[in-house]
Amino acid sequence: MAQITLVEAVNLALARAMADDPEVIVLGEDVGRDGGVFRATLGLLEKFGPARVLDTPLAENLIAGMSIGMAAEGLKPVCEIQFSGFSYATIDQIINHASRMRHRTRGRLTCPMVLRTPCGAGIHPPEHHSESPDAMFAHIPGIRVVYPSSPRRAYGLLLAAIRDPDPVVFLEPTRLYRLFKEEVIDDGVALPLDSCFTLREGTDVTLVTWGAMVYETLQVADELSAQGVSCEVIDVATLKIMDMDTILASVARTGRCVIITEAPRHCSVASEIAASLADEGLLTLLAPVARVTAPDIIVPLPRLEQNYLPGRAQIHAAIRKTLEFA
Amino acid sequence: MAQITLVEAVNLALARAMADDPEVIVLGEDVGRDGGVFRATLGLLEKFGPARVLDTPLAENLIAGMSIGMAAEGLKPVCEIQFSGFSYATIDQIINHASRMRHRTRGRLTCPMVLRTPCGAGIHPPEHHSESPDAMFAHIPGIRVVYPSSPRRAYGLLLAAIRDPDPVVFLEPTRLYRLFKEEVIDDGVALPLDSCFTLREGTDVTLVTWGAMVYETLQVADELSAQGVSCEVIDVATLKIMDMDTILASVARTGRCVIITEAPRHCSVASEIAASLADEGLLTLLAPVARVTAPDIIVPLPRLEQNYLPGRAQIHAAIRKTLEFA
Amino acid sequence: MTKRNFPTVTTAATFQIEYLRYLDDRGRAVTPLPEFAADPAALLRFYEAMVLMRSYDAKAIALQRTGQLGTYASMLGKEAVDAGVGFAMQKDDVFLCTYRDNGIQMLRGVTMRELLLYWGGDERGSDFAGPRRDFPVCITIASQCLHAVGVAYAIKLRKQPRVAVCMIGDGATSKGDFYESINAAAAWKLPVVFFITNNQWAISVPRSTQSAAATLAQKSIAAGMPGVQVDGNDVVAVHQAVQDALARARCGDGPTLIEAVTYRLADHTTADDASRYRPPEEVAAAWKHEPILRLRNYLSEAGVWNKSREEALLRRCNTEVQAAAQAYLDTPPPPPEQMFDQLYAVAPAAYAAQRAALLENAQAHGSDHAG
Amino acid sequence: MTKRNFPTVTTAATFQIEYLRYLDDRGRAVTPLPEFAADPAALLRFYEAMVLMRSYDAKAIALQRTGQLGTYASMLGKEAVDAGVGFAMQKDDVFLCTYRDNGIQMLRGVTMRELLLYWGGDERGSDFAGPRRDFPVCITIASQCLHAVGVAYAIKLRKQPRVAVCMIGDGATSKGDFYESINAAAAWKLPVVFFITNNQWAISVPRSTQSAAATLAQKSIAAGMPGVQVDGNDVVAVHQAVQDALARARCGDGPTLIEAVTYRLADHTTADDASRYRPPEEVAAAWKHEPILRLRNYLSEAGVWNKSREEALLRRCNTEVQAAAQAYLDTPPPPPEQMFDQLYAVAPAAYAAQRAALLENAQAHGSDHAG
Ligand SMILES: Cc1ncc(C[n+]2csc(CCOP(=O)(O)OP(=O)(O)O)c2C)c(N)n1
Ligand SMILES: Cc1ncc(C[n+]2csc(CCOP(=O)(O)OP(=O)(O)O)c2C)c(N)n1
Ligand SMILES: [Mg+2]
Ligand SMILES: [Mg+2]
Repeated sequence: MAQITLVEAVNLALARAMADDPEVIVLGEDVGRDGGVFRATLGLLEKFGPARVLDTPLAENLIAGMSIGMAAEGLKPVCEIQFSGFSYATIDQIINHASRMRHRTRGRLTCPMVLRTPCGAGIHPPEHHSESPDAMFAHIPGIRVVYPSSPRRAYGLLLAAIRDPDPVVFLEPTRLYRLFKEEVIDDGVALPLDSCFTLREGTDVTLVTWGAMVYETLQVADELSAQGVSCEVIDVATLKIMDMDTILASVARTGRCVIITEAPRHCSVASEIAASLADEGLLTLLAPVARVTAPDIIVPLPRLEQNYLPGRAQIHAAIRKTLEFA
Repeated sequence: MAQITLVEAVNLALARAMADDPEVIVLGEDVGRDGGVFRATLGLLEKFGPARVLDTPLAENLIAGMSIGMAAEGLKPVCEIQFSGFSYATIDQIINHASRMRHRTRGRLTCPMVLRTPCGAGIHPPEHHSESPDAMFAHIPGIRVVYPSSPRRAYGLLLAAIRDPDPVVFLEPTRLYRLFKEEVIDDGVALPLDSCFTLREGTDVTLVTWGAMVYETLQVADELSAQGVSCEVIDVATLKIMDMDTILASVARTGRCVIITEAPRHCSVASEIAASLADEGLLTLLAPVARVTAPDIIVPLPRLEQNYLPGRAQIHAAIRKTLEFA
Repeated sequence: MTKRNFPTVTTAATFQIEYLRYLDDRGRAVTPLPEFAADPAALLRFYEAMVLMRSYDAKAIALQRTGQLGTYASMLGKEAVDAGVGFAMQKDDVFLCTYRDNGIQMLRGVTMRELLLYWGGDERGSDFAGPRRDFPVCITIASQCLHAVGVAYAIKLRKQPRVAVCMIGDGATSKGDFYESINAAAAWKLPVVFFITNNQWAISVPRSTQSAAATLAQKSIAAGMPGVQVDGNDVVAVHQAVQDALARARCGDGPTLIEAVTYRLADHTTADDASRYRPPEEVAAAWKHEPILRLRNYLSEAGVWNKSREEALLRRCNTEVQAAAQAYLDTPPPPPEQMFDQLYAVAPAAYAAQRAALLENAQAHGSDHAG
Repeated sequence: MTKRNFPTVTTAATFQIEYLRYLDDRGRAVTPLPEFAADPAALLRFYEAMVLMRSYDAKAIALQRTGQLGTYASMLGKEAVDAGVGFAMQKDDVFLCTYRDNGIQMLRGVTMRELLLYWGGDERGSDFAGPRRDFPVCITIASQCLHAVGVAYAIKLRKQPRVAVCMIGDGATSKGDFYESINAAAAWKLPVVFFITNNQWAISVPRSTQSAAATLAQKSIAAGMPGVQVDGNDVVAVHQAVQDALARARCGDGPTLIEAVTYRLADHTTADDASRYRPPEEVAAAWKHEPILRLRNYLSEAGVWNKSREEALLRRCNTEVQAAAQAYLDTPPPPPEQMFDQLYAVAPAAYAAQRAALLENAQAHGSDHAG
């Protein structure tokens, strides 16, 4: 029962899925000998051989498209897109084919694939390495979008994603890859998709978040708890198909909600949650629904990165404002 | 002063922009001799020659990417993507390059391009010809997304988009291309971007919509007016950068809001508007914010299309429910 | 590329693209026919299939013109491609097609009723009973090439003697998907055949606008795979090239690119009017090369075909096609709930309300939007 | 492709890819040098530039290792490419580069301070003062090829005597963007040169995994454009090939594809550890072909170079590089408001609140997120 990082948990889940099911194939750029630029696929080539762990030519559209072909033939491809800034080139295949293979053939052909990609800002990398495309993927009908925020959830949700008979985009918070460790039991037990995780119960305000921002949100909840403020913290985890019921039920109890994401605000997943609250949760709201998001601008290069990403101060400020609302 | 259709208005604006400015270039598949599959570029080849009206090889990624190159050299490319279902292949170039050329070079190079594409369902076409990618584009920082809903607005907004020094994605409602005519004066006068158009003033409920659904929304407003219900109808028109002030001001007066879009609901532009109301407009709301949208499913082939697209009945029902809310 | 002629300029590689043809425009063998066609009677099934395709095609257009079918893409003029490919494939090969390859689908066991259902706007047309692992018609140009790579990879991984066959048009050769696919397929030596139906037009855009390449077959050189150009109106050449390519693929020798040169005798689709952009003389000239007359001439000359057999065939085709059309027209529309129930393996609880609202509205109002 | 040998198989097209090299590994001319290099002294500026590049490269890595620079991609081993290309281009040509082409950027007038600013995570590094129409470094592999097509189209439309030069790596040749671009550029006969630096590796993926093509230069055949392979460690060959291609482009003869065969002597970037995936012997062997020693040997042999000149050069380079590094380090960070103010031509009123909030927070708290 080891303490491992999030990226190690991803690696563990991949190894477990490949050992359990010979149809699981890992493919992508540098996933073989190199073990992936983040080492998420470390050791898989050695364990499962080059036919099941394949370095592809450098082409994201190819990686997504050939995964669809593999999946239609009954394999379970788990492809890696090296950084989410390069995942935009897969959207065409995901929306025009992966998402609708089952629907357009009335279930004759299906698409049990997983597209994994590191996601989000905060690691001071070059351009295009800090993108947050979660809302763009979450808008696509017919797929699932999963975004774990801890080693344990990464392990359990990735297993669930791989076993799911439909396509899943699996976003991994780069910033959390090695930020902290957690005990993960390699028991092959998946966690449920389409479900929020309530990480902390509270009565004063509901904090809704996912991905790397879960980290700061929990910190803030801790800090506020010392000041006597009781925060409920919900990790959305599956951004599509979203478990809005848990969020609505929480806000029905607390009456206040702050949604935290590091993606740009306009048409974001945060907007979706706030919109549902404005409809189905309106009567329970005691204060405006606050969104703490990145601004609607381009992720800057590292020298300004710290000014771009929302941090604890913004979360604190939003909670304070929400709580002070009479 | 002719009565013309929306697609004729697009054509008129293109001809006017090309006549006014020799840097304006039209490119795309079948835009030359054929005049575009919807005839939006009819006659331009004859008037402006093959160097400025160019049929490209069949490659949407190329069309978007080369437009960026042209724009960086100071041309004003207006490219056509034949159907918005093929525009997904341009997202990579739009988000990774068009949107940030100015920002990443601190204004040294810019990207004054327009990407036009017919959009939306309702014309009983083959697969992939009925897509509504408005939310995906609207999420992208650094660009504008414009979606006219009448011949006059198509003319004025397209001129504005072409003259704008930054990239604009210009979505054209296929279903309205020839549905009705309007008087359009070819005076070269642009309409303002980043502004809603209040098409009808009213006091009981604010109906917010854009694109083809403006048509049904206005019809419903007419019908309800006969029943003594006064609807304010707002055409958002520019989905990014959005004029939320006009919407907030309207809802501040009516207290009720129904948002109507034909795109799938999850993380849609409708969600963005509802989210802003849940924050900045909460105190003015007398009823939950209703979204009338397509469901979160794949656009079906024509035989079920009529069951997919939201229509007047759904708008009526949503308004009724909103008004009945006490 | 240089005009100088230094001895330093050595040759790194040389390449050659071959052209294959057996029957000329008038149906005369310009060379001994290959083994499969040594007996002229062996070509009768090709001929009959091609005539049936043309009947089906005419009926589909008629249905569209009378408002009983959606937009339809005619295969007029490419029947030799369809018969040549269709008869070469094995049942458990995997076929990935465009909207213009209905003829091959027919030979693979997709019924004409199913094809018409698809064109009639019903997804169930892609849930065909015959070749269950074949892909549905691909509308987004060239994107199926990538799927073919994945299919072929799965086949190779499982060491099966199957081959993926992927059809595209001349226009499709401009798209990155195509190049990424042939490049990857050759790098992995996958069992796949890429088949370009070069019908000279991509809607209104002529072949010359797509590429400066002298042949489309030579695009194979970029991938390091064999490529060949064939007369696409000569069913013998098409069939031979595909047989060769399939054999290569099946014995582990990897992919092949075939370019078949033919002509789109019809409008692009029923939504198109080709007279807007191409001269009638060009079309008239192209009719002289069309594949069916050519084969009929050969068979008649060989003594295995005559007028009465022709008439009987046409009657048979007509009956079959009419029956399929009627069966199509008699098919009730799909239940609207399939839009939800076939989206995911298990219909998500989170969408129950959306589903209920859609069904209720479908019953109460049906369509009331304009257009 | 067929094993049979029917007379029907005629040849549709033949192609040839040439290989260019003047100086061998030891710097001996294997053939008379071309005109520009007839006088050995003419090669001195190439040599000096290459040595400066290597100094700059070493400094950048040192800065990164000491936490004073972000992730950096070394150009070690490709100095002949950079000098060969950089000296061939005209000032008003347009350069579209990858992250590994800093050497060419230097020759085009981008200062080392600006380059370091970019690698240091500051967009102002791409607002360089020299070649104002050159593109910023392109990170998303091969996507700049499409921009080069657009740039070249604009140049051709305006009938200017300029050329776009687009650099890519061997890995980039697998991406659709590359093929779409060369195909379109040839179809329109555009003034553009595509230059592949084949350094054998794309991070950990070897050239052989990218493609079964015997050469990368032959990918030009798919587009119907001339292609040539050169010894990428021989600055004379690189320069000659680029000069030829530029001349062709400038006089309206269209695009060229050049493949320069070299080797990535360093890790992929400072974030990479190449010893994980490639054997030290391979790297050691590659050092025997490296471009700088080869050229020094030639120049020494020709009597235009010696030890004291070498030492003086190294001193000069060191001074220049140190000064540039200091100027970089002395540059205060960009004002945060540029994130908003440089997003659109006019900062949108709708974002005023977001902008104010960001600036307020930047002042009050700075970074307080983890990682
Ligand atoms: C990606 C994409 N872009 C554009 C279209 C619209 N479109 C449909 S068919 C066609 C031309 C295809 O030409 P070609 O590949 O030669 O096939 P053909 O129709 O001649 O059989 C175009 C542009 C499409 N279906 N998909
Ligand atoms: C579209 C895209 N995919 C993936 C990456 C990540 N990546 C950066 S460099 C690189 C390898 C590039 O290899 P090559 O083209 O040979 O250039 P080299 O680094 O060898 O100069 C990869 C995969 C990227 N930057 N862009
Ligand atoms: Mg064609
Ligand atoms: Mg390389």
